[in-house]
Amino acid sequence: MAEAAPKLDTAPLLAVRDLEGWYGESHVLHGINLDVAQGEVVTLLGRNGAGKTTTLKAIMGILAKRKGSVTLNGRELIGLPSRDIARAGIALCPEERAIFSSLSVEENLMLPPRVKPGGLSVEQIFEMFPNLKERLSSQGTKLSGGEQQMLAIGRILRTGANLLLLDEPTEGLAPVIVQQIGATIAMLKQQGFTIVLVEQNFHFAASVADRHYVIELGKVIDTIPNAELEENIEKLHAYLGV
Amino acid sequence: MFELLGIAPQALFGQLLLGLINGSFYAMLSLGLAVIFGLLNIINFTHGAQYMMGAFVAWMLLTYFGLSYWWALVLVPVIVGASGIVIERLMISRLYHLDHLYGLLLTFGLALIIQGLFRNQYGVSGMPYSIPPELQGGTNLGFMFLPNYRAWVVVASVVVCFGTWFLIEKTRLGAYLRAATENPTMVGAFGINVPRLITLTYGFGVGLAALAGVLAAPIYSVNPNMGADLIIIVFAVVVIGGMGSIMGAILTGFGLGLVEGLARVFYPEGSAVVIFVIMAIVLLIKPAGLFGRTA
Amino acid sequence: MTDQTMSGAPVNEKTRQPLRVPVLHMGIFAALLIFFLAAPFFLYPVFLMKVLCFALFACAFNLLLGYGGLLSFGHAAFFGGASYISAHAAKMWGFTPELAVLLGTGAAAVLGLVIGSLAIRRQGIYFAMVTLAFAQMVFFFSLQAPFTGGEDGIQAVPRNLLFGLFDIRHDRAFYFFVLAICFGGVLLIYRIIHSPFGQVLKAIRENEQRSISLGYQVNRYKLAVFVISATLAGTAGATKALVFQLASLTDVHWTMSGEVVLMALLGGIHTIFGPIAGAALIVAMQNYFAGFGAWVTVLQGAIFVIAVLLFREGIVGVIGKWLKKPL
Amino acid sequence: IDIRIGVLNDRSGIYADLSGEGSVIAARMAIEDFGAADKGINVEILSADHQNRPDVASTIARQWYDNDNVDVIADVPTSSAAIAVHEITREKNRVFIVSGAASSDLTGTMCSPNTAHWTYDTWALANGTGSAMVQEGFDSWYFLTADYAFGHALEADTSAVVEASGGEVLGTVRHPFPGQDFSSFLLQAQASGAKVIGLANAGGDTVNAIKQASEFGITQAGQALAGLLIFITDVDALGLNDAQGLVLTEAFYWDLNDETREWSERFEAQRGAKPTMVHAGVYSGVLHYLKAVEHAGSKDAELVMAAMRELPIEDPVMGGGELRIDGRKTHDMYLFRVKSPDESSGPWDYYEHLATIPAETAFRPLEDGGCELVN
Amino acid sequence: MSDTDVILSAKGMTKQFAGFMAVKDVNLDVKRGSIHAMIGPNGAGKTTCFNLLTKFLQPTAGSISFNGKDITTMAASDIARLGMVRSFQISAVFPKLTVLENVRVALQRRRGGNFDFWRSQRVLNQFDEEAMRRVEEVGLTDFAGELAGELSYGRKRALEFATTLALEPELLLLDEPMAGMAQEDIERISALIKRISANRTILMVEHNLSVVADLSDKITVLARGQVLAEGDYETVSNDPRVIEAYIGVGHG
Ligand SMILES: Nc1ncnc2c1ncn2[C@@H]1O[C@H](COP(=O)(O)OP(=O)(O)OP(=O)(O)O)[C@@H](O)[C@H]1O
Ligand SMILES: Nc1ncnc2c1ncn2[C@@H]1O[C@H](COP(=O)(O)OP(=O)(O)OP(=O)(O)O)[C@@H](O)[C@H]1O
Ligand SMILES: [Mg+2]
Ligand SMILES: [Mg+2]
Repeated sequence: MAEAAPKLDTAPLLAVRDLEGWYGESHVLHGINLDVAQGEVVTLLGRNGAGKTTTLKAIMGILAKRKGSVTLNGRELIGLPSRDIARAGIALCPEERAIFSSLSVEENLMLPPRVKPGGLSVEQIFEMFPNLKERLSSQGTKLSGGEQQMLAIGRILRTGANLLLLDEPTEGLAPVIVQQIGATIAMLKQQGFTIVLVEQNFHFAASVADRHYVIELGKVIDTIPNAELEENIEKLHAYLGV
Repeated sequence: MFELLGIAPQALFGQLLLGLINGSFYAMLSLGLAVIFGLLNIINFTHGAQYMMGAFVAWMLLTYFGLSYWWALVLVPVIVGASGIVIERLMISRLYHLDHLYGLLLTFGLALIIQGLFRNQYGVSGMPYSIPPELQGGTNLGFMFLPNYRAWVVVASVVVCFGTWFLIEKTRLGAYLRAATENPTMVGAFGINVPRLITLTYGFGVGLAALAGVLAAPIYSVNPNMGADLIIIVFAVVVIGGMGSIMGAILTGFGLGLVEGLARVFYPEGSAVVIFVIMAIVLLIKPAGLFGRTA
Repeated sequence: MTDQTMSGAPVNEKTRQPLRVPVLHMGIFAALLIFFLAAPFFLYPVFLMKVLCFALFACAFNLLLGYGGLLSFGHAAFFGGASYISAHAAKMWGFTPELAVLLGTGAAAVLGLVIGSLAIRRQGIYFAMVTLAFAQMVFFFSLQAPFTGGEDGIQAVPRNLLFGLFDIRHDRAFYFFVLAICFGGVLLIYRIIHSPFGQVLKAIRENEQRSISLGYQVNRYKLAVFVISATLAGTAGATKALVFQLASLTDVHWTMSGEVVLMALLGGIHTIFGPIAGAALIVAMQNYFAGFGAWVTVLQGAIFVIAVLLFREGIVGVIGKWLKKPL
Repeated sequence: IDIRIGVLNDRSGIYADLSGEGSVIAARMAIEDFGAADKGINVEILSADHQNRPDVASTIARQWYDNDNVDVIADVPTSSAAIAVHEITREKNRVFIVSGAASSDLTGTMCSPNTAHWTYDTWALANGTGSAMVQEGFDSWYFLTADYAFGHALEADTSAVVEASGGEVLGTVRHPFPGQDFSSFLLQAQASGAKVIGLANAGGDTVNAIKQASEFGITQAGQALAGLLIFITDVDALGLNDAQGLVLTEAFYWDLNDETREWSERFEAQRGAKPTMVHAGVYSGVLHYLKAVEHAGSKDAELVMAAMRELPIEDPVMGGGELRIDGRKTHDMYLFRVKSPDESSGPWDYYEHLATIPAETAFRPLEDGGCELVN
Repeated sequence: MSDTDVILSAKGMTKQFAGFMAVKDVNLDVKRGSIHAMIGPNGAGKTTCFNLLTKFLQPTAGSISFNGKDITTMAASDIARLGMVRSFQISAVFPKLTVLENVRVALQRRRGGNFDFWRSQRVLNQFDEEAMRRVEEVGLTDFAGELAGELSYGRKRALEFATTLALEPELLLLDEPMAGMAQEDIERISALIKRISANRTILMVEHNLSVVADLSDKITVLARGQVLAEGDYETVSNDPRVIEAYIGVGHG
């Protein structure tokens, strides 16, 4: 199974080894292995229920039962509560966005505490997402879906976390907004953020990622560098059942 | 002399003022209840018992340790709040993943236990607790004699209520709390210690009840049943205000105190039901309560 | 209990299996009936009658909670309200027992209709609070209304001739009258749960929005079950008033609403027989621990806490789990 | 003869202090003082808590009579509970000695040949406080009445006495029961300008009302407060600071004479507190009951009740008196004023004796009660 | 267009939430027998429109008619009785009822009142046969006795269709039936929708443009609560306003 983890030139920022995870009694992750280098964008692809979201949750420490190893810069994170993992510099933008309806847009944006130096300033965030600036005082969940997604991404950029876990940031969004988010991811990569992206929409994934992990039944079954995507497209279609 | 429905306006002012004073207690108790409900989604049936504990602990501090009212004002919310924290850690925290009704049932059981224990220990005749010397006496306002202590109760309650409102609605800490209510997992994933936050919130709500108990001790009979009947009225206040709405609880608390005050003058027999009648009307017209958000 | 002839219908293995459960239930009902028929000859009949009345009350309450998904914290209003009406009718108007019970039951139905039509507009905790508030209004009314005797209640309620013919003043004779009412009531509740109406209720409890989208007028069903529950709670209260020859404020006080919740919870709210067991236990406890004074409340509170924390399925629920059969 | 006495009262609620375990002690003292063992009468005491609930009281009473062969039930505070026991006692033909309950209906419209109402009743309290205060010049009254049957009865009884004694009733305000805050009602009472504010309520309501009257300076401003149903335990709970000046009627006070002091000391040694009039009544009632059993040589309810009426009543605690045909037991009643903290010499030194109401006039005249046993 | 052609029609439909216009003066005509799609950017008011049409929300202004009958002020449950049934975005089954019972709940509605609490539920056995047929239709025969809550997502979806179809609705409203589905499921459900559309009308909200292109006869594009464009896929997808507001320049 270790063969699924590719050799990287430098020591990986995030290394996941034999990660297993459960929901109550049901065993969902069966040994995930990932390596992500500083400044990379990798995606996790896979069918519904393959365990992509669960992988991100397990890394973030919000899956109640998990085992294996997750290291960030060599520091073991498994066993820590999620608040300590957050403080180590990882941030999750969840599938359902989790915008708080009892908080204003501004409060939502300012909610996550700074965990490290080096986060973006509020000004920089507004530059990236001008829509947010106009709607600062309105209720968080009154924003449109796309704006909520921007808010969800924006608020974790402030914290200084440099490893971002983005779970289907394009789901349910209008195509026009999907393009906007693609541009944002490219910009973040430029600024030195490391990103793990879960996607259904693999056209989109291809346009932003360096590398793709394919997950099936809770295991990584293949790794495809973006550069070699063309050659592997048939294989990928088979994996995804397209 | 100008009379309104047979009542001199001066007397009416007096009665309104008294209503406001009672409203202070409603406001403070329903505030604590609303804080706990709003942030933990638990209907805290133990609230009345905790109010009673507040008064009793004040009495104990005085009787066993000779600590005065002013000490009680500071210490009691902390002590009773701490007992609330223990309850939250040991029991309530196990119920968050269940239907909220279980929280209601658990706290109902706890209220029975606490009240029963105090009854066994101290009987029900009540304990004497005097107004602190600094606040004895009163001021003649022309239309009524206002005991200094009652004036103090209103001031203290207004300060506490609006302080709490500010804390929850306007500060960063409050934002954490509100966010944690909606989605504790996510807030934890931002690096915040949510269980501690929730525990402290419960402690805080209980502390508010205890503080109301201390304020009540010098003017109401300090006995194990003092909270049992009040709690139902306070529930009604919270329902009218809109459950979970902090401002709703405060304003409705004071407002209903006033309404009840009027009822005591014009229709004293009905003054106990007037709150429930208002509740029925409000629910007919605005099912979510006066200040509640519709789900 | 055999499968009705459904000519040619493809009956799946799995759909046939639950048919055995009714047989089990009928067996339990029969056993209960035999027990209660024999019991007055070796147990104190007044105690047994109290158990029966509360068993019906708890079952009626649980019809709403366990099968309608609605926690009422104001069921004392129906129980107590009906007990006042039937006591008054028997004492002041000389109603025969069956008419007095009927009148109390009817009054509870009307009260249930009034309170229910307001309360069902809200759900969950809100519903509980609203029913509590209305029950509180009924309490204050009972305290002040001239015919209820305030604190004293209506005392020395006579047990008139049954149907104007039979003398049932003696406890043991009266017992069989009470047994008939309460047992009949519980059987009716059982039938309601397993009726087409019960099936719709179950669907509503499971997914209200979906039921609406299928065209069910959800609020009417909720109101109907509320009224039925209130009505049968009223039957229990009206009967109890004749048993103890007394209607008092205790029966309308909110602690009575709490007590019936405790009975259902302790026995198991998703069971048929749980409330009966819960009622029997609580009544026995109150009777035999009466000497412990305030410790009775402490004990009740402790049972509440333990039931919520450790066995939410209740006694019968736990047994049912062992047997892998719904009880 | 084997006798079983059931002491049924409030062990945990509002009347636990004034009856409760103390009544059991008082009953036991009566048995010892009577010397039952020496006289071949074997007496056993049962006790239970009725939680001030008529339904509980009736359940226990039935069970005692049906299953436990109890011959006499004693005490039973709370009128509703007492009425329940009263009815069942009549039905089962046993004996009921009421000490704790107040309702004068027990010997009026509801009277029964099986019940002896021993210590006090609403009429006696109203009469004692009402007439004595009017005689002292407190002739205009305003009532604070608990809004339920009991409060109304107390108010009606007292108004009648006040008016009969030449005073006048200026008004009344009915407060919800139970109440918490009475200040609004007190202000209405104050505004009426009446000389006396009569508290036609009981228990926690009375205590709260008195506490708040003191807070609003009502007594300092010259109005008097009259408690129509208040016991020494309530005064103890309030503290003299708040209770001072209150006028009330009782059937017993520990510090009346040497005999009461001696008895009370014995009681206090077991109970840890001075006895109330309810305790005294239980003692006196049980003692007299045992004398009657001895006299009749039987525990048959009819014979014993007859003997109780026939024998003169005399004991060190409540003095002399008689048991009337309607079930009313008569004795002297006393009017007291609560001392100020300065006047009191220590714990339980609470009352200043104002007047004694002789047994003949202390209770409702036989013919006024509407009891059908009186012909 | 004649009335018989239009099964559902909304005129000037408007919904205002506390000062915010979610749906503004929308006119909509759904042709009988067609598959009509509603698309639009997030927050355009699509779900709100659905809620208005099925009376889960009350419009602030405007009128709605179904089969020529004004239903503007009717209750949600009555709408379903008229033959206009909606599905929900998240699995809307009765989790603690078996698959067969789920379908039976829909069939049972034909009995009328169903308030007969004194009757045994065995009277419902009359529906078993038909329910079984419905279950078979969506390929769930093997699961008929299973609790619905224990089914996988795709099968829950299928069950929901079976339940909905049991009511034999004339008009079916589907809210994002493909949301969160993987490619293979999308194809299966598309086929199912196509099959059931044979003799009824379907109105659906969907973000997946290829599904929309594949299935729909007509498309209404909503933006900011208003109708932006209307027509077949060809027309709509080439409309520059739609491209700007919804599709984006980089698409396909
Ligand atoms: N809360 C839960 N409880 C139990 N099982 C769950 C839960 N959440 C997910 N699962 C199961 O875990 C498996 C993996 O789910 P996960 O959400 O990680 O899939 P995914 O790859 O993110 O799929 P999707 O593309 O649908 O988001 C699935 O089989 C799913 O049914
Ligand atoms: N109950 C409500 N109160 C206030 N505003 C609401 C309410 N429901 C919806 N809205 C607002 O109405 C607008 C339209 O919402 P709607 O859910 O109809 O959008 P949609 O077109 O379905 O979007 P999406 O494609 O993201 O699901 C949004 O801006 C939303 O915030
Ligand atoms: Mg996922
Ligand atoms: Mg939508």
